[in-house]
Amino acid sequence: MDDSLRELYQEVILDHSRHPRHFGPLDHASHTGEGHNPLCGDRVKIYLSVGDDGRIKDISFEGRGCAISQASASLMTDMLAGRTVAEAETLMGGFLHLVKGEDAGGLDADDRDRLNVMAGVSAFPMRVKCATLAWHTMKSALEGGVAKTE
Amino acid sequence: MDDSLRELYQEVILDHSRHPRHFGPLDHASHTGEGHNPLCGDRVKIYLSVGDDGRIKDISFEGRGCAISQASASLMTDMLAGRTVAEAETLMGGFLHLVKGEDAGGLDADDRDRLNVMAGVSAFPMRVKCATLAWHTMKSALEGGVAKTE
Amino acid sequence: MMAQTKATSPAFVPPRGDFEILARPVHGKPLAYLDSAASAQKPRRVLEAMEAFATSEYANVHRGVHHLSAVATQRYEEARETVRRFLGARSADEIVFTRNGTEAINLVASSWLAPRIEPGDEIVLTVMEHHSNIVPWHFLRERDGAVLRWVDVADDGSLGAAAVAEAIGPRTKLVAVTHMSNVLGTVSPLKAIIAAAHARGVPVLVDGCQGAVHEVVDVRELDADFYVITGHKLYGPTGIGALYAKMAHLKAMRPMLGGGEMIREVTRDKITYADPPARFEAGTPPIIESVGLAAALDYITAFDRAAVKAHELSLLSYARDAVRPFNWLRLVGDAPAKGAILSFEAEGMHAHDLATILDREGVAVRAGHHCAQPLMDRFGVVSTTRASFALYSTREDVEALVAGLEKARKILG
Amino acid sequence: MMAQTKATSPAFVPPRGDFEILARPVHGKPLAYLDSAASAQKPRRVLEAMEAFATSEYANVHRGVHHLSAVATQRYEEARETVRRFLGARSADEIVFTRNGTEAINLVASSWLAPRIEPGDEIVLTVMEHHSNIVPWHFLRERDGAVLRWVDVADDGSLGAAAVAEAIGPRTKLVAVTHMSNVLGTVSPLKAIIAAAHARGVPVLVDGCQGAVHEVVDVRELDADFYVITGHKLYGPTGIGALYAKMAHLKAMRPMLGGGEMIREVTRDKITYADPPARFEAGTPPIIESVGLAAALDYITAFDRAAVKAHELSLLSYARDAVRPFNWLRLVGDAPAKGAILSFEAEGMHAHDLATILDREGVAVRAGHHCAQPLMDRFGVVSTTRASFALYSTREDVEALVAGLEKARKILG
Ligand SMILES: Cc1ncc(COP(=O)(O)O)c(C=O)c1O
Ligand SMILES: Cc1ncc(COP(=O)(O)O)c(C=O)c1O
Repeated sequence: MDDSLRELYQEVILDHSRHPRHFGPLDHASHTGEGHNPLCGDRVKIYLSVGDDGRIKDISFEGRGCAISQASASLMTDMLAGRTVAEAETLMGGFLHLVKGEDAGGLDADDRDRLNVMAGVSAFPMRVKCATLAWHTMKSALEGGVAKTE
Repeated sequence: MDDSLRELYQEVILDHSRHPRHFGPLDHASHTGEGHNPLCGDRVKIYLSVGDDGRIKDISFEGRGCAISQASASLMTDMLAGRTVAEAETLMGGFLHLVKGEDAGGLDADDRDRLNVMAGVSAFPMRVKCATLAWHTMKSALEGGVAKTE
Repeated sequence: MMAQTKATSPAFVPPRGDFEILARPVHGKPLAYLDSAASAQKPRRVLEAMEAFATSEYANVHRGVHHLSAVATQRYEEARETVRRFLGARSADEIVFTRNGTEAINLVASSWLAPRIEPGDEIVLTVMEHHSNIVPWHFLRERDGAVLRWVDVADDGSLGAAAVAEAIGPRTKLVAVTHMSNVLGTVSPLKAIIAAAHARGVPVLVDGCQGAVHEVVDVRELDADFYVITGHKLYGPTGIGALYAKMAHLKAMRPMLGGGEMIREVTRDKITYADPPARFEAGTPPIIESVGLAAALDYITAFDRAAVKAHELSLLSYARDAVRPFNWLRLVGDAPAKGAILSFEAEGMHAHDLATILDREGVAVRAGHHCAQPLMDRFGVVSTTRASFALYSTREDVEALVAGLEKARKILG
Repeated sequence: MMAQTKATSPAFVPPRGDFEILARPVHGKPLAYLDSAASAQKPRRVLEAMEAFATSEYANVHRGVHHLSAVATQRYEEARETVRRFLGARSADEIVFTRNGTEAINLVASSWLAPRIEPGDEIVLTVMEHHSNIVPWHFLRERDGAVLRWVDVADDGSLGAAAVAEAIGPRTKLVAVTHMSNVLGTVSPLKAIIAAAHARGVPVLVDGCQGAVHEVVDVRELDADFYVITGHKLYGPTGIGALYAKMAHLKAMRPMLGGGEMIREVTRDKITYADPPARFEAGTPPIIESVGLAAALDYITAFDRAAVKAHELSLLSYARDAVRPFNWLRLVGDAPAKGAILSFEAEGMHAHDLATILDREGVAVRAGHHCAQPLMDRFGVVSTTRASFALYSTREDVEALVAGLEKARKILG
């Protein structure tokens, strides 16, 4: 099998997509956002509960979509719980670089390693949007309270 | 000079276009028609006075346009005065064949000779409409009383 | 299954050599281009016709007296005649060139139907329409108060003429129906639909963007009021489509776009319009593309079209048989009257993941909603994977698809 | 005059070899193609770019996951970026591909202006506009009660910014002005016009179908709200044009055509639209043509554009000098700010007769109203004869024209 395919659909990704973490709605979310990829019809909804200290107390997602978009959402929620909003944005910046095959600079080694399972997407330009959907939606949720993005 | 050009712009044509016969409006016209070639903006107006016997008592035209359209209108009015409406239609049929380079069949020799001065148009497909404008206008005048054509 | 490849000598030999692109490997694998329903590849002679025209006969059309302009005008009008012949229209004046099939449908919606819509008037359409045959009617709903009446298809994707007829009511102003679904492959019973609509005095627009590729069309025999084609699916260039409409309809239509070519006279305060088809062709038309489209139609009609269709359908049934053992695969659309399109859902595999894996095997399929969201809703799916066949498709293409599906199942399943 | 031919070594050498068609005789004479304002010929590399794309990278765009679709999408979006760069726009998302320049103007008229027009609102335009920048506004007059306010040009064809500014009133909703007249050659004082309009809060649409061919455009420096180009006059293919619009305007525009690609979501009862530019590109776009247009813009910008312009203007002045002794010839349009277009009336010679005779000498000129009837009325003529110059034009072309005029005078004069 093609190496880039193997990297794209590595076990961690498939596991996230088959058994998504933090799946389902969140009661008492302080922020929600909806994302939609009009090309494939995929959707994701992000729920966030942000404390007064600017820390993400809880985060979850709902949606349907391809393995990449589901795994990305699952991974993201897994990594963001407990972080500050500022940290979330830094992570997102790094992630966006990573999936475009650029250097993820500025992330600490552990975060980089965890995000790195998605790096295989960079060999599949048509799939980058699948990987970033959840992140963009998370960002617009934080910015707009309730937002729509694509 | 190119032979087909010489034939197109032969003396008779230029003379008709410079000194058009039957030019000007007709009082008491029984039929009038207006023709317009949207490609070049040329226009022609045909006046006919048709008697109860179906004979064209008088005919005239007004308009502005290229040498071909003016000469054709002038020649037409010259030839139609005194004819019956049925004869006019036969002449027109022959003329339409002639300018497309087809056999004018069914015309008598004298008419064919007179119309033949316009035959050179057949070598210039883009100019056929110039030659036929007056005739189509005459026809629509006869059919519609007052008509517009192009 | 692989053993069947050389089974019988086919009646129709796919003219692979005419399509250079098909011989180019993708990701190091032979290309199995199974996305012709999205857009067909172009045979060499279409490209050559355009190039020859551009290098020896090109000029703008209609407005010029000089030689090149006369020749270009002649070629453009010959192309119109070629389309007329292809569709069986009465007169070339009933053919309007557009930018694609979508524009042709919009032209009918905005220039013919919009001025005739009173709030509450109805447009009948089917759930299997492409967005291009949905959105223009939604505009009339949004802007003019039209009501959309949707006709369902059966679970196998069949469309019944009776279902369409039933949807037609006293306020129906138009029936808009596809000749062939770009997802299900379903071929509509056009004659019966048109007869039923006409019996109620309702005109019918046929979206032939897919249908005209695979079926022989005769708009007069069908008695279609409007029939739409798009160049790029007919092995022709992008940038061109065409609307056939009965002359009486065209005469009753106001222009949609204003500009050069479509006027009779313009003054500061007044404007009059040219007769059809010029009235609907504002500005410089797709001249080079018209030459390419004519070459494409000549290319298609030079084949025995029944043999082409049989060839395509034989690939469809070859594929259908091959995937039958895959109990994790569900076909979407399996109507008896069906063209060479295979859409399916694969359990546990999202269409995009599947298409990505297939692509690495050189197999080009389409994944998504195929611009047919209402149909996706109807079948309760978000997207499907679609393989579509053309005259150049082969059994090897099908085999690559099937092998790719098995691989994908291993990776994702 | 003929002696001047080899006078000085020109700064710019017309790349005749790139244009095969120019070497083909017409009626046995060398072709002097002086009709580039109607449509330019296409250099070899434009045709090659399209052919290479069609034979190795073609598929439909946007909707596909597979390799060819990804490559085709990339090429299409690269073309958009090339247009952005050519026009100096901020973002490629401000570029909408259309079927030609005419459609681009109609898009602004129907999607931006129409919903903003109250009866009595005014649109300011000049008498030298092409029908494509007149008829769309006439539609708004006919359908929405807009009032057209016409700005005259001076007798030499000059357009004064002050005259435009004066026509702008409290009810003016848009100024529509050509960058360069296709009949007079007049180049409009765009910066002053746009500044004056903006001072009154009025947006400006610039018809750059001619202007962008000969002038370097920077829409940000001009601060144009809308700027329109058409592919075939820019040495590119037919079937494609483009609208530049400020993003704020695009965002405020409803779609004109509905179909595939331009939607976000479609259900049976509801529809939402994609963001610009997709919102305005319904159906399969001119994909192959976009590649050709990008190649054409690359071709143009690879030259020293100032040198090209100087070359074209030197031909204009060469021609002007050569016809000066012909007292039977009257130039129409002789403004100080003028591009390489020579329009004239010849005493006793109708433009069509003249063009026919010139054609037999191999000289291709345009005769007629040039889709500018209000301008014809303004100058009291029915039609003019027009010679227009391009980067491939030569002094020999001018000499053939002049000799042809002398012949025509002998035949008709
Ligand atoms: C000034 C001007 N505007 C607009 C147009 C229309 O361009 P197109 O016919 O390509 O739409 C033309 C060309 O005919 C033109 O010269
Ligand atoms: C059934 C059907 N109708 C209409 C269209 C629209 O054609 P185009 O995108 O060429 O306008 C398509 C193709 O996408 C189609 O498959």
